[in-house]
Amino acid sequence: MAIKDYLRQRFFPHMWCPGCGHGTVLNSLLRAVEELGIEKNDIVMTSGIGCSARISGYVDFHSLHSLHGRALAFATGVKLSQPKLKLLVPMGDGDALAIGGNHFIHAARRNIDITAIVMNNKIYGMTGGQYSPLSGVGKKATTAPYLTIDNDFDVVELAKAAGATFVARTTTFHATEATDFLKKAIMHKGFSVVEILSQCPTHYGRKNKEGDAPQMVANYDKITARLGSKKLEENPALIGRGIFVDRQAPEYCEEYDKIIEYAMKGRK
Amino acid sequence: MAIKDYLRQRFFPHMWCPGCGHGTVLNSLLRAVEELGIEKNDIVMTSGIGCSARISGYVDFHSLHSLHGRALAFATGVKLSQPKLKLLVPMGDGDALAIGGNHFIHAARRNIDITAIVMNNKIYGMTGGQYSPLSGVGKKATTAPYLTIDNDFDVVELAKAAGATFVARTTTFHATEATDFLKKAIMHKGFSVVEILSQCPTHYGRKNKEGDAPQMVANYDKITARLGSKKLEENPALIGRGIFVDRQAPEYCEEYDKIIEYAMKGRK
Amino acid sequence: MRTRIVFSGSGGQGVITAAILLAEAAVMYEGLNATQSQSYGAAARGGATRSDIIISDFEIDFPLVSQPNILVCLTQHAYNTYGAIVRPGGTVITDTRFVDIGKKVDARQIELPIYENVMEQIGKPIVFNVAVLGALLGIEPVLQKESVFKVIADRVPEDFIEMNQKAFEIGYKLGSEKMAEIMGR
Amino acid sequence: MRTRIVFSGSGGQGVITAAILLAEAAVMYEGLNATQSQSYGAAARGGATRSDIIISDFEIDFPLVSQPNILVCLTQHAYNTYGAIVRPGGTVITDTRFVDIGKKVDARQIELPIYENVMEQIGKPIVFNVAVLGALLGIEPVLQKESVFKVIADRVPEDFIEMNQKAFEIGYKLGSEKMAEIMGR
Amino acid sequence: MAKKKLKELVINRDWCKGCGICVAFCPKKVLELDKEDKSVAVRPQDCICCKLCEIRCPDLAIEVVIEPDKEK
Amino acid sequence: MAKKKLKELVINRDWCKGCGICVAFCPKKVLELDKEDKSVAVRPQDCICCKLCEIRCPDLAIEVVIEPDKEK
Amino acid sequence: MEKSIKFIQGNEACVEGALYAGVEFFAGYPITPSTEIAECLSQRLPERGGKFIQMEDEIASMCAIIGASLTGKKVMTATSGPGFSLKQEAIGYACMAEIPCVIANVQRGGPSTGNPTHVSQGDLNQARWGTHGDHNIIALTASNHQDIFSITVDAFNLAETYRTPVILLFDEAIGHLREKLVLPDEGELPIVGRLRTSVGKGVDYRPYLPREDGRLPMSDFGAEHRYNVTGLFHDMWGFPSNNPQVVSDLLRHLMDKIDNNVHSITRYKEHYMDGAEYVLISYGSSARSAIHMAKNRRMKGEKIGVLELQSLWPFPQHLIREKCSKAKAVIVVEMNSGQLMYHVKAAVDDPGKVFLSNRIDGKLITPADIKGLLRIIQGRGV
Amino acid sequence: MEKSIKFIQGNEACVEGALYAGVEFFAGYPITPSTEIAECLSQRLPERGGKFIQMEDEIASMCAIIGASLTGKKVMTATSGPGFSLKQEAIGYACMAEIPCVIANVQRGGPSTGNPTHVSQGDLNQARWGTHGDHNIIALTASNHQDIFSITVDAFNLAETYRTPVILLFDEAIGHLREKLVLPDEGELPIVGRLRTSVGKGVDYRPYLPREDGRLPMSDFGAEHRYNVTGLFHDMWGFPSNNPQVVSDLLRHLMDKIDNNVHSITRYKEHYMDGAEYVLISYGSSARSAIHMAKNRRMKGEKIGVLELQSLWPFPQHLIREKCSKAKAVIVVEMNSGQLMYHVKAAVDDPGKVFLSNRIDGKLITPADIKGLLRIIQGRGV
Ligand SMILES: Cc1ncc(C[n+]2csc(CCOP(=O)(O)OP(=O)(O)O)c2C)c(N)n1
Ligand SMILES: Cc1ncc(C[n+]2csc(CCOP(=O)(O)OP(=O)(O)O)c2C)c(N)n1
Ligand code: SF4
Ligand code: SF4
Ligand code: SF4
Ligand code: SF4
Ligand code: SF4
Ligand code: SF4
Ligand SMILES: [Mg+2]
Ligand SMILES: [Mg+2]
Repeated sequence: MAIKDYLRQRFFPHMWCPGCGHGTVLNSLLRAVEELGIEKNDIVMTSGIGCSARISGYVDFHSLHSLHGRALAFATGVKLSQPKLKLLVPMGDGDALAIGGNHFIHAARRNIDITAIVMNNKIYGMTGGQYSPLSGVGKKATTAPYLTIDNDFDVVELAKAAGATFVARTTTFHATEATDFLKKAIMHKGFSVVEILSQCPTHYGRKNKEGDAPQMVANYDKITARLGSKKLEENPALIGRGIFVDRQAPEYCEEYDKIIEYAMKGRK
Repeated sequence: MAIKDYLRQRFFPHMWCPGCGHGTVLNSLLRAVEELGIEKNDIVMTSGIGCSARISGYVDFHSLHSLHGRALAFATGVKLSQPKLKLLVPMGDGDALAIGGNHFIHAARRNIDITAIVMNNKIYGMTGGQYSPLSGVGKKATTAPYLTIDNDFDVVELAKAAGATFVARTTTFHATEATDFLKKAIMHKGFSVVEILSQCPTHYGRKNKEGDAPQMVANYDKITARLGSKKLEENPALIGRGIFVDRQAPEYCEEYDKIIEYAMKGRK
Repeated sequence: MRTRIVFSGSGGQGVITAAILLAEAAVMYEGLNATQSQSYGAAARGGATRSDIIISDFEIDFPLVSQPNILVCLTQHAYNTYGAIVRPGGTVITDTRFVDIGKKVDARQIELPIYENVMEQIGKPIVFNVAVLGALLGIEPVLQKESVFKVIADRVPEDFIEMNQKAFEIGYKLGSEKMAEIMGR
Repeated sequence: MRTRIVFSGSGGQGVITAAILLAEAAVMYEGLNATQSQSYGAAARGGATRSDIIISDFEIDFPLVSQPNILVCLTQHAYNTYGAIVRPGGTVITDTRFVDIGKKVDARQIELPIYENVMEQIGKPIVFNVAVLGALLGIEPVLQKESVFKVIADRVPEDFIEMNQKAFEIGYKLGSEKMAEIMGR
Repeated sequence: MAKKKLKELVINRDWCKGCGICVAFCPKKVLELDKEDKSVAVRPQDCICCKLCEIRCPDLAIEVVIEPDKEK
Repeated sequence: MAKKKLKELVINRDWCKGCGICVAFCPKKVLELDKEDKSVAVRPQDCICCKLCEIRCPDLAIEVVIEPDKEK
Repeated sequence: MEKSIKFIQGNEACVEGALYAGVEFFAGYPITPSTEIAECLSQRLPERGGKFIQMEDEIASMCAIIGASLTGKKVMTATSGPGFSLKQEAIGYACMAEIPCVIANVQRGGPSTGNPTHVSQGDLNQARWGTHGDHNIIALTASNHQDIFSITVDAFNLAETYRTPVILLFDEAIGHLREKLVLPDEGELPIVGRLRTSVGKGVDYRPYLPREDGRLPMSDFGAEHRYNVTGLFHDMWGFPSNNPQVVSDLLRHLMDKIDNNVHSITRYKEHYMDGAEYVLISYGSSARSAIHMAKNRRMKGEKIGVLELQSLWPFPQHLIREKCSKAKAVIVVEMNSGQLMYHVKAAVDDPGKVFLSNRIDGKLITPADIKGLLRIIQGRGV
Repeated sequence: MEKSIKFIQGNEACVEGALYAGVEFFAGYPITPSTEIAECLSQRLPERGGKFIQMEDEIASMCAIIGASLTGKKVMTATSGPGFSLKQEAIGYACMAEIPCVIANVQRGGPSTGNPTHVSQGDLNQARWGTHGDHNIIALTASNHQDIFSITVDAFNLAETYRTPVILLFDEAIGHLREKLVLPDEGELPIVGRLRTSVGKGVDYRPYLPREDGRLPMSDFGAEHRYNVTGLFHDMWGFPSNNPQVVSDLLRHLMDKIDNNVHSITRYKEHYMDGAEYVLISYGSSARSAIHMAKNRRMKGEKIGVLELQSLWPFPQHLIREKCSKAKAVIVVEMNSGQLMYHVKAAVDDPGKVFLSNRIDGKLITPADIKGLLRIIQGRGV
């Protein structure tokens, strides 16, 4: 199937700004789904609220555009009640880790078979450029006229500590890599997290003088390095890209099925 | 000052069950405050809701018995608006890490100068023995008649990943150690976390056949080992006790003061 | 027929379980209506416990008991708090180990050494509450004792049924003998 | 006096800023009342933008404009959408680069090559909106141009003031010349 | 692996928003923005069919169509 | 360090809930629960003033009072 | 054969009703005095292949049941005041996206943490207005276990019928009371199942286009039809729109589908209402005291009746107006500061004849409390 | 000297009012259409030594301002529908613990995510009943920037006077509208400061024992008096109690401190009300349309006036009854399904004369909309 067949083409051109990285994430994700050859009817995409969250309206899957920060909680309900479905949950950085931080760590803890995609533009895009828990120190934002003093989360570390069994990071520059990681994440049994650095030229870029979209994308190549690469070894201050965690552990829905099996036996 | 002088004695005997570890945490904490010689008026204790949370009613500090899970959010308001105060925030495991998980990681991320104490009895005591995100797999609880399948958080790992700059763990068996860690945590500039394993004989103990309070307390000695000890080296499955993180990093209120300084200069 | 009973004591004594057993027996094995409710203190733990039971042939609307026909007090605190609410002419049952009857109330006051007997003959305080239930039925035959036995069989793990029955009988004996004594006079 | 103006165009054109500058100048430097409001699309980005301005000696209650005296359209989409709402006898201002005037409306339709001139003489599209403002005042002198200059001075970073003033003058010249032309006839 | 041959660079002008990402990262400088700020293939003959433009386009506006013969 | 000498083991019977923690962990078996389930010092002479009972008591019901002379 | 009589708590009667109605999924977070509902379902659901999950908080619980409902399951959650407040945002989502689900709120004393182990009926208005924005809701209650059972079944039925969240507004006194429940046989009470679309594969399914009869057939996530669900105003396919017509049509639909059916949704019972001169209006556990008192007074020859409401929202304005039209006085009996009373006053012909017999101290209102007020109304002093 | 005239958005006028009133602490989470309040304060507060913090969500924001208020600071937060729903639990806490604080809700279309960039007045009842349990609240609004400024000052004053959360219920249209604000000079508007206890060191301070005048002096965290703050029912020292007398006394106090002062709290404006036969009741941005239309009709000789409410809660029942007593018809003009209208109907002598002129499609109601309804009422057709 062509990648366009996974789109709800009637809503194109989409609402994202010119050069918004979220479109590239959509692009990479659809390639992953296409290459895996998953049936559209087997996928539920759940999103929250934000520019990023609008992604669920553009894909021809079952789509649940939910509440800001709560996508993983909705997804947990969908998945547990119908484990045969594949759950894709793209989220903005604010969505996933500001208001949604608790659902993020709890979904990870349970190791429920959901793929969380953090579309990290380090800013609240939808509401016009306020700082997020991933902005980091010293950034300009509409609510940080004097520059931010808030430390940022390391999404990878947090996901790992919370119990995620697959954790990867890449960027919109590394679109092929993104597709690759997304494929692995989707096929992984358990809670998987893929963080994708995704430029917001309109707010983050403009305010922080990071140039236009192509410049921001190019920058992702400069500031990151593949895990295990010489580049990273030589400059550990760079942001690591790659698969940080990939381990097998009991998956929540499967464990629950065992409870049912036991309880139903108890009954008869 | 005698340790009793830090108590609101008129509410004693307290409401905790016979042998409840939360009383020992109170005991250790008051010793820490007493040994540090902090003025009662300089301390604000903020707690949420739970058996653990009742601790704030028993201490003769400024006390804010707030909402389930929200103690750190209230504390953040108190601290930021009046940084000279010492903020002690004891929380139950559910309080801190179920409903309160997001405030926990965000307070850690900001590195705001608050001392969080997780009174971890691995159960929701107040509501009668439901499992918590710290119960771990294979435990009995009123909402887990077929035993739990939920993985537990590692509080230390989570606090570390989220950005806490002081993280320690001990138990009610190790009361002197607890006092020691609490002293260090309170004196630490930045967000500090002390997890104290604290027995709930009434619910957790009874349901999981862990015996009476003395047995549960004795068990803490068996299942834990000091970081760096031979015991832990020989048996890494034991739960580590000790100070896991102790580092200096910019503290939130101090950083904010710099913003004010800058902004007020800008004004004049 | 409408019997209003209040059980009172402290958290660990199984007061509420006893109340439930009694009311459940009435409903499940005697075709009666019954309600059981309890009050909780601020402290969920250790505080005073009270359970109200109404047993009736008819529908029970308001389920609380203001003046019980039968009042059971298993701690001094419970006796002091609730002693006065018993209906004139009603019955107050106390255990000699836990309650000193101070000021008398206008009711039949029956003190029994239930706890002592349970500890002597069984040695497990856990069945004290069932013995109290036995005593109550020994004194006031509000239900058939078989009904209670059936409920015990429904609710109690197999291994413990016998012990509970025995406890019940201990109380029942104490109660009925005391009644015989009182009636005899 | 009550002037009702609608600015319309697309997100990046600075339509709203131009509207604010105008209304602010009226309030801050001419002692008039003014309101400025804007509508947002579903998509915060790139969509059609519209801003309504009312300038008046009196209090302004209802702040939206249903039939503007002056309508500025900076995209074809805006023209197609809003062209028809202009008051009969009002003025429609469009930029030749962006708008092809199709069906005529019952109003003075003024097409000006503002964008072209700005790009030629300054080369920065960012000041296009201010040039449009200049054109508007060149056509309809709803305010003194000094008032707008003052607001620009208040709002724009020092280094850019001159460029903005220049852009304004470009527009103003186009506008007033066109008016002279029209009036001359 | 046989070298791929371009059949067509399909650019959806309705979807393209002219962000310039494809232009900036095309290794062969095949693409440019026209004056309406839409991407166009100005040097299609240089295209090596790497698809970097296609996979990075945030608007899913480019498709690199490869000669079918060569693909088999 | 001079050995500490016990002056008094103050047990607040109103606060003690008879959990038995002090009893279980006293290294010298100084304490026992009486029949009202309150902790009592049955062998005060054996007390080594380690205060383990005091610091672990969940009810803050024990105070180990040490002879002041010895402390100085 | 299972015994058909049970002696259980009100919360357990609710569970029995939910199971009878076919609940398949529960997500919750413990809170007094509702916890027994969760506890009991954690045991009972897996026995029949259903799922129970304890979420990290009440917000997540509410979201999870919405997600589960979209896969075609009958779902519920249970909570009390503080948790009910937290669920409000997602309850509004369920209203907007028209997701069938049942939310039990076993009320305790509020505001805030309040009086957790004591009875209150203080969330009445919150059940209606707790979430932001215009919307509509169904809220039901009951005063005894038999009715708790059947009203719970009703709640699931109405949720499916109207594609809407339904609130079960119980209270601590009834939730914790133990009394008899006679389990109806299978088939004895009607059960409304999920109405699934009959639209076939490849045919345009419009999840938000009401049928002739007003109902909106659903399609399970995972089934043939892929559509969009959103909390934004949306068109008939579920896609966001802020077109004014679409917005007002949808909002009006959300209001009307419930208001226009107030008659079919209204549930109530009459006790001794024949020629009643004094009408007591009550609901939940306070209705028991009202009935008790009316029964007593009737035996003494006084014409007192009780109108017991089992549906609180949509508010049965016409019913109340009609039933009170001949009353000398109307006494609203409730355990709050007069929340229902306000609406009763607005419904009757003469608000001056409406009185409030209430209790706000955490104690169950007693027949004596009501009798005291009645004496005053009758001019007989205290 | 700073210029005393500004041309700004309504949200910024609110910020100016808050600064004038002495706000020292803001915690919030961005949400359209309230975000400018946060953005503006993030700039302005540090300039005067105040603090701004962007929290992880709205719940945390509400909790943080309560914490800050306890240190003696004047505090506020700002949000819109979804965030307002999330704040409800903590708003109830502030009611119960009697914490002065100001919550601005700049309303957008609901329910749920609704219509984020469009106007609505749908949170009116939620402002009153959004949190669980009986409680009371003050909610204010305004229709132009000068009034937004002064009502915001009022909000802080009332919060301090009554030790209560005060809701500012603005709407998108007024929040985003730009118009003139003339900044009052210092001292021009009265400012109510934090009332601190005069009780000295060592003397028993009872934070929850009202003074003769009904006010409850506070003591800052960090100052001499250590007391307890809780969301449980509590005694006069702030310690938990479920004693029935304590419970009912406290609840009654919470209700009465506001209801008994409805007269002092009520804020309204009359426009062309002299002998008005048709009374338009409105508030917020819809009042502008009502005024516009009344002005026009008056010029044409029709007797139409506008009663503009600036305080919505406590509901000014008597005011409305009085102002409408002589009206032929009363038209409530609002942008929701008739939330205020319901209360107006309950307040007037004849509910039959109350009509609703509303709009629920996200568009600002227009004078023409109201005129249309008026024609119908007057029997003049459409
Ligand atoms: C409960 C709630 N709070 C706040 C908002 C407003 N809001 C919408 S999106 C958003 C943040 C968007 O940032 P992010 O999640 O990083 O996504 P992005 O737009 O950057 O892709 C916020 C604060 C909301 N819709 N709901
Ligand atoms: C919003 C909200 N949800 C739920 C509750 C009910 N509740 C009170 S305490 C508690 C959990 C207690 O467990 P924990 O935090 O571990 O403390 P513990 O009692 O074990 O010390 C719960 C669920 C509540 N009070 N508020
Ligand atoms: S605002 Fe930023 S995140 Fe949102 S669509 Fe535009 S570029 Fe993307
Ligand atoms: S229930 Fe458990 S946690 Fe609560 S007081 Fe009792 S022992 Fe402690
Ligand atoms: S990357 Fe896509 S949207 Fe951007 S210029 Fe190229 S074709 Fe157009
Ligand atoms: S396929 Fe490669 S070479 Fe060809 S146009 Fe695209 S980026 Fe350039
Ligand atoms: S530890 Fe404390 S409470 Fe427990 S028995 Fe000893 S003295 Fe009593
Ligand atoms: S001080 Fe040490 S030795 Fe003495 S009683 Fe206490 S635990 Fe035993
Ligand atoms: Mg973002
Ligand atoms: Mg716990």
